[in-house]
Amino acid sequence: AAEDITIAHVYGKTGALEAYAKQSHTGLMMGLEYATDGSMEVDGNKLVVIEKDTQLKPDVGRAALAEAYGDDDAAIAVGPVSSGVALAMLPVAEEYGKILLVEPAVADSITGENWNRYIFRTGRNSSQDAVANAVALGKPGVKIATLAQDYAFGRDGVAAFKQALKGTGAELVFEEYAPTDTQDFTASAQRIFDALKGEKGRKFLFVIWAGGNNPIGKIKAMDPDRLGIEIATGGNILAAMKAYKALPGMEGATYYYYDIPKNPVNDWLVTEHEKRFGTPPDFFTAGGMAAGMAIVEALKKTGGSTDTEDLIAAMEGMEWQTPKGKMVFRKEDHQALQSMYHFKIKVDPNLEWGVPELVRELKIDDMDIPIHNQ
Amino acid sequence: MPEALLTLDGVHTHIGPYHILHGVDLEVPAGGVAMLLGRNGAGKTTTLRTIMGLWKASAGTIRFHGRDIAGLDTPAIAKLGIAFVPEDMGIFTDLTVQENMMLAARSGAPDRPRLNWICDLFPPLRTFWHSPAGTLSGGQKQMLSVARAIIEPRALILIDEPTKGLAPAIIKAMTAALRQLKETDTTILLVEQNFSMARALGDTVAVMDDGRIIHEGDMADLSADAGLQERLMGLSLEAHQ
Amino acid sequence: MTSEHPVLETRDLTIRFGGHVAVDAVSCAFQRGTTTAIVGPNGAGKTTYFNLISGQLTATSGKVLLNGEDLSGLSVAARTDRGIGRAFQLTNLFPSLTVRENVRLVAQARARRGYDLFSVASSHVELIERAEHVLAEVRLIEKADQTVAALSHGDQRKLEVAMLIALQPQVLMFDEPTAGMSVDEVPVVLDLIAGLKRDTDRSILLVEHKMDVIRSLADRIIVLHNGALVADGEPAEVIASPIVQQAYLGREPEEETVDA
Amino acid sequence: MSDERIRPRFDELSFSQRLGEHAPLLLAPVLAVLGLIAIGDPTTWLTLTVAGLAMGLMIFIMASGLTIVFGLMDVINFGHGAFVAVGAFVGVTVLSLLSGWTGTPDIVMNISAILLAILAAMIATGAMGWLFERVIVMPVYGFHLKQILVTMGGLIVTEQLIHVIWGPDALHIARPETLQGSVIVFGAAIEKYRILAVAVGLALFFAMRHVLRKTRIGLLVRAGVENGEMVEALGYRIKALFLWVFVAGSALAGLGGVMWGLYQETITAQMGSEIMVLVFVVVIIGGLGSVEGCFIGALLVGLLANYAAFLAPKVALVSTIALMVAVLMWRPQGLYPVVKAK
Amino acid sequence: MLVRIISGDMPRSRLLSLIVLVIGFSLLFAPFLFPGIKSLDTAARIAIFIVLVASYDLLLGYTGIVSFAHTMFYGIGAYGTALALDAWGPSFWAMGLGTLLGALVAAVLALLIGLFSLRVRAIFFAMVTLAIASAFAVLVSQMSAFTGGEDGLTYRIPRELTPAFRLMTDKILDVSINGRLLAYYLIFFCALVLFLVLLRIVNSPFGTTLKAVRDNSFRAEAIGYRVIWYRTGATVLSAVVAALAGSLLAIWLRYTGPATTLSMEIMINILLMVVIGGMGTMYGAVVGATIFILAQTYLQDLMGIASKATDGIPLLSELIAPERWLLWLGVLFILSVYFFPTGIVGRLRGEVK
Ligand SMILES: Nc1ncnc2c1ncn2[C@@H]1O[C@H](COP(=O)(O)OP(=O)(O)OP(=O)(O)O)[C@@H](O)[C@H]1O
Ligand SMILES: Nc1ncnc2c1ncn2[C@@H]1O[C@H](COP(=O)(O)OP(=O)(O)OP(=O)(O)O)[C@@H](O)[C@H]1O
Ligand SMILES: [Mg+2]
Ligand SMILES: [Mg+2]
Repeated sequence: AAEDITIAHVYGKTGALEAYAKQSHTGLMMGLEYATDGSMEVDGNKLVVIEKDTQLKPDVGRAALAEAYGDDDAAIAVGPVSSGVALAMLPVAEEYGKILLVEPAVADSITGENWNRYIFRTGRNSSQDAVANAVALGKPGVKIATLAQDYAFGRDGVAAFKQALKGTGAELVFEEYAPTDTQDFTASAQRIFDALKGEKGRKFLFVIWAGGNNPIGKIKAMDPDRLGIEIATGGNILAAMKAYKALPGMEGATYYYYDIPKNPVNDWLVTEHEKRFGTPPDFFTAGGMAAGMAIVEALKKTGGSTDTEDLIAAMEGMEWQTPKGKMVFRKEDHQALQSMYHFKIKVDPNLEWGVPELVRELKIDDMDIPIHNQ
Repeated sequence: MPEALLTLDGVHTHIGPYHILHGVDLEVPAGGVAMLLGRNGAGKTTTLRTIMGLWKASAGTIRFHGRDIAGLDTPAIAKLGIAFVPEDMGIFTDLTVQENMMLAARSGAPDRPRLNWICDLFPPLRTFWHSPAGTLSGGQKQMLSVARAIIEPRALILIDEPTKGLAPAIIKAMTAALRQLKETDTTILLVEQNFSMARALGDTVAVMDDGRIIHEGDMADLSADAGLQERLMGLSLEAHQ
Repeated sequence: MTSEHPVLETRDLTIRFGGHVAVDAVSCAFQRGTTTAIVGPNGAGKTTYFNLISGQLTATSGKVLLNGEDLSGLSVAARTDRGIGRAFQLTNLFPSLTVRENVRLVAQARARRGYDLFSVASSHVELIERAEHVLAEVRLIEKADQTVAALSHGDQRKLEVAMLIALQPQVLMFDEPTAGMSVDEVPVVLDLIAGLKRDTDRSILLVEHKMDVIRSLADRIIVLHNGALVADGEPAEVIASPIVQQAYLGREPEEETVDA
Repeated sequence: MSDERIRPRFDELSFSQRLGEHAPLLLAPVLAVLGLIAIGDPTTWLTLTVAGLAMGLMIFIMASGLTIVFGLMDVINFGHGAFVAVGAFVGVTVLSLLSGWTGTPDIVMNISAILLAILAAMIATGAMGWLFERVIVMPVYGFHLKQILVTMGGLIVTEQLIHVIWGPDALHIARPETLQGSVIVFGAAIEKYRILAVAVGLALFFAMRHVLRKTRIGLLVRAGVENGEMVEALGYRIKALFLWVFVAGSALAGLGGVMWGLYQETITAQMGSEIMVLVFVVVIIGGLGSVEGCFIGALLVGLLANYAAFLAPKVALVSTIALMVAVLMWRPQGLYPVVKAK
Repeated sequence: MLVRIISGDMPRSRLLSLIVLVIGFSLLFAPFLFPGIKSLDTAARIAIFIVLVASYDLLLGYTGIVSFAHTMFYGIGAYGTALALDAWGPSFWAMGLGTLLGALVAAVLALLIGLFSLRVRAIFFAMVTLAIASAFAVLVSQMSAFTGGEDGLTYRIPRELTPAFRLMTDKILDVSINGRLLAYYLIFFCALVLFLVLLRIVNSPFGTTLKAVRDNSFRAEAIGYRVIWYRTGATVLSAVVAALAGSLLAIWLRYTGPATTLSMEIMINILLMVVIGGMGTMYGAVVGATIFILAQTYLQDLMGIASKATDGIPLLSELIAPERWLLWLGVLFILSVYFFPTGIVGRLRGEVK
């Protein structure tokens, strides 16, 4: 008998990451739509999406997820935006024995030490970012300094980056950490400049920075070019990439930019998004869509069954198409792997943001993403 | 009797839920000193504050120069030429003595001779001219409070117990000063517990009890009539028990 | 307690504010069972002298002795505990509490009950009765349930006196207790202070500007002038002295010395 | 009667006592010298010092409104951060409308565009301040707790309205052409924008000092906070005065918002409230009601933050707080208290 | 008897008595009256917040001290329990010992803060506590190896308190009698006892002295009360109770992190609950916490309904979209201070400003 299948989107609709949340939700809905050809049904079972706001608070997130599983009888939950909330939510999935599809929270430990078998993740993790950037930048003779936020996210990121640099011939010469709420980066920049000043060869400052208060523009204003220092960083949402416009030639690696992956899903997404919202899809729209498509794919495999064990069996090792390209859930830690894109910033006067131009696609096999949950 | 400068007619005042003034009728003749006497809690302070607009009269009229001022707000009343020396002195403790005086001189820098006259009356003001007013002694604060009220010519000055805490020598000086003011056409409404000062200064007198005026007349009559004094004081004494 | 010491003594007590010497090396002893009036022009340093004794201000130099014990370095509360109590010139009460509660708190401090965490305050009936007794004495009992903020100025002065009486200290310092009190109330307070005088173990210090009050209560007058102690002696003799007549009462020497 | 009889006794103040009064003036230079000794390299020191001074002045610009509102009027206005944010958003909107003026490397055009943006921002935040004072603050004068709550409410509402009007995304703004990048002096990079910030900050400082010294506004506000009834009884309309002072404080926050927004280049609705703790700290270090103190406090904070972040980044996390605690231990009322704290 | 339990502190208003009774009754029978995960969670949160807010009222309303470090103590309690459970595994003794240690640390820290900084002016004390609290938050996020940093700690609690533990196989009134229910009642009764203890404290001679200290510390000192000790005493007591409330939260949530315990936002919410409820009344904490938590939890849902209803209207639907719930919470902040200048309790008792 056909039944409604409830999918709960539990994410930080309000709070500092509201902009990310909107994209994520739009993406999820478009993903479900695309994968079901607009019917929002899988094998005759209707997909019902309910939304819960974590307000970016871990306790609220936990309660909301428990409510979704317990009171609303959701089969699968998707979310949240922030890592802290995600980590708090993981045990709830285990307690209720239901699947939590993490998107787009990035902390490694979600599919690492805090992982349990009900957790899958379609979003990229910090290691993927770090490894991709290491692969993109790491050439023999290159000297790199890092600047990262002084808390777990930044330190983990640098550690993964450092690990990935090994064997590329590049050398990490200096690590600088600054508090998240730093207003003035002069001192940090000065320390980095002092460290790189004497080095020979190509010199990069690699910046790992999440959220607002991004230091790149401010460091650029201090004219690192005069010391031969280039700035590098990963991808970001379009609004943040407006700052990249001042940084033509900057290199890095990202997991999505609407103009980069060439595949039918992305073509559909870009056209539809332009049509409906008048803007191209952004960083987290693609992620949300990947999650939506993963759900439908899995349900198709189970024939509409929402039994958790069936779903886990279906999803482990599952391959499916997304706007980011082909993705696959790794068996060991349920982390989805995907191609990453090495880019170089170009300025297009018609666009408000700096445009990342594809230098090279880093295929799943090009990158050795460590497994942390053992 | 000269024409009245200030007339209260059936003034009632409520403070929150409490009914404090029960129909006060009072006349303050122009150019004289009117005394307002009465036991503690009689409503003298409340009367002055009501005139000043700091409490709102809930009924009745207050006429100043023939104009009803009961509805005006405090700054407007002050600008009509009424100065006020409150019971708690109301000095600004963070400001220096000089700054306190400057603010009281609304129309700009006060004129020199008048300032000298005031400082001669109250010598400590000169000594502590640049000290924060909060560090003055109790009596010095009282002097400052009165000094502020007379720094510029005003038509009417309301003074609430100016002599409390003052040394006898200063009381004398102040009595003399108020008498001089009276000669310059300033009308004074004075609340006082110090009967000898009242007798020395007052032209007319009103005695309050329980939110009402219970006696109104000439000061000379009251100070001559020991029986009346006895009756008013005795009455208030009994009423209190 | 040893009786060779005066109850209270100050030795070379001095305080300076910036450069201004407000109390200037005042040495004076106060005996048991006496009432001493302190007079002087406004700003002479009377209140400041009180503040130094009770500890609100710390002396620049000199000391305060209570029954021979040096009080230097002790906090206000500690001095109060040892028996120094005062009423304030500018009324200083607990405005949002009721009249009864104000006095009850004093009685509770006196009974050293403040740190009691687990009994219910209203069950200590003796303290409440003590408070009401004192309120009756100053004729404030019918206003016992009013909050202090709503009292008229004169009533607040009476409460100020009531609180000092409820504290029952060994040294009672009154700073112009009758200022702002109406003529009919003054005798009530005078009677109360006179009653305290009869208790011979205490010593009373009284700052007043009303000569008749001083005459009826004081056994001795000391005169402060610009911070210094300039006269000390029998009331009649001190009042007649030229310095009091001139600087304080503002009289030419030949003038009569009656009323104030 | 002899004269010394009437006059109270005054002793001479000792040299150290008089020095103590002016000691705060020396703090910033002393700190800079200590910084030079600790850092050693003069080029690095110059970069850090100039940047620190400019940062201090930008903080001062944002704090200037708060010194009036918090320092003088004794109103704890958590909404000040919202005014900063609104100022930034309005300013950025105006600048993006004037992109023709900002996109050319013509300094006159660039500066005019910024001035226009500042003007618009100040008008907008001033008007908002008017509304804020009438609706939110007026009923709670004198009650710190309630001020904290209602202004916090006002802050939330304003930030949300920014989301409604400008959308939830952060806005990005590029500085006008001539203010991008740095000039290199003795090998030290000095950002051009910071030079502008120094100029604006200094101009503001002297203007405020002048107004507060030469008019009675400062006196009236202080008197009004202590005893509003008495000020009214002296014939002044204290309510109107408070309103206008509040409006001025809000407009200054708008100015601070534009300057801060252009420095950050990315602006969010939360940008103001994020910097607020720092701004409060500066006002407290300076001493309530004192423009001079606030100025010195801001410079100290700016310099110390940079030196500490260079020498020992971990210490930088708490350097400002440590500075505040140290100052309060030395002078419990702040450097130059004009108003006694309650 | 009842009067004895509440230390003779009557609500002094018919309506208020009724409201307090209804709240108490609803919390006592919450699992049966309002079945569902969200409502039980809300009820537990209300119980915990009543204690937390009441402990803050002891400081703010009764002693007149504005402190921004209250959430720090709350956090210390929560982290005490959390770290113990994390390190020593899910046993009752770990839970108890962690709770005790948390309370102890809170007490010592409060004592130090009190003795060192209660001498400065009220407003500066507020700022000093703000500084200390933010330094503490920095410390917690820096020591991520130990505290889990920004991400916090997730841990297990004794099995008897989890849903997996079933007391009986049958359901009562359609509610399964499991460990979660047990956990709820543990929290409810601990909260009740803590509240009654606080009520006793504020009605004790000590508590009445605090009011004197609040009103006029200068005079309190002059009649022999050592003000600094009373203030410090109140700070320590309220810190200990806050820490215990934090432990309850840690047990209930099975997660502890900076966002749930140390954030400035929670501090402001506590402040608002005290003020809406009515400062210096204890019952205010009950009313304020209940109303605020209910609003915080259900406002967004309500707005969702309202915004559906007004879908067509352009600006209005934008303003009452569920994403904008904070906007209305802000409006609520302002209105509640407007309409309840003496708090709800003050209003019910007919007090005027
Ligand atoms: N704020 C207030 N709230 C309630 N009642 C008040 C308030 N202020 C004064 N009252 C009451 O009003 C009455 C009159 O007070 P008022 O201060 O006018 O007396 P007064 O004649 O000036 O007495 P005193 O000589 O003691 O100064 C008193 O009974 C007093 O208790
Ligand atoms: N905290 C202070 N700072 C500076 N000066 C002070 C301070 N306290 C008192 N003074 C000064 O000390 C002098 C003595 O003041 P005090 O209050 O002791 O006088 P008093 O004798 O009580 O006078 P009164 O009869 O007017 O109450 C005054 O000139 C006063 O200005
Ligand atoms: Mg009066
Ligand atoms: Mg005195």
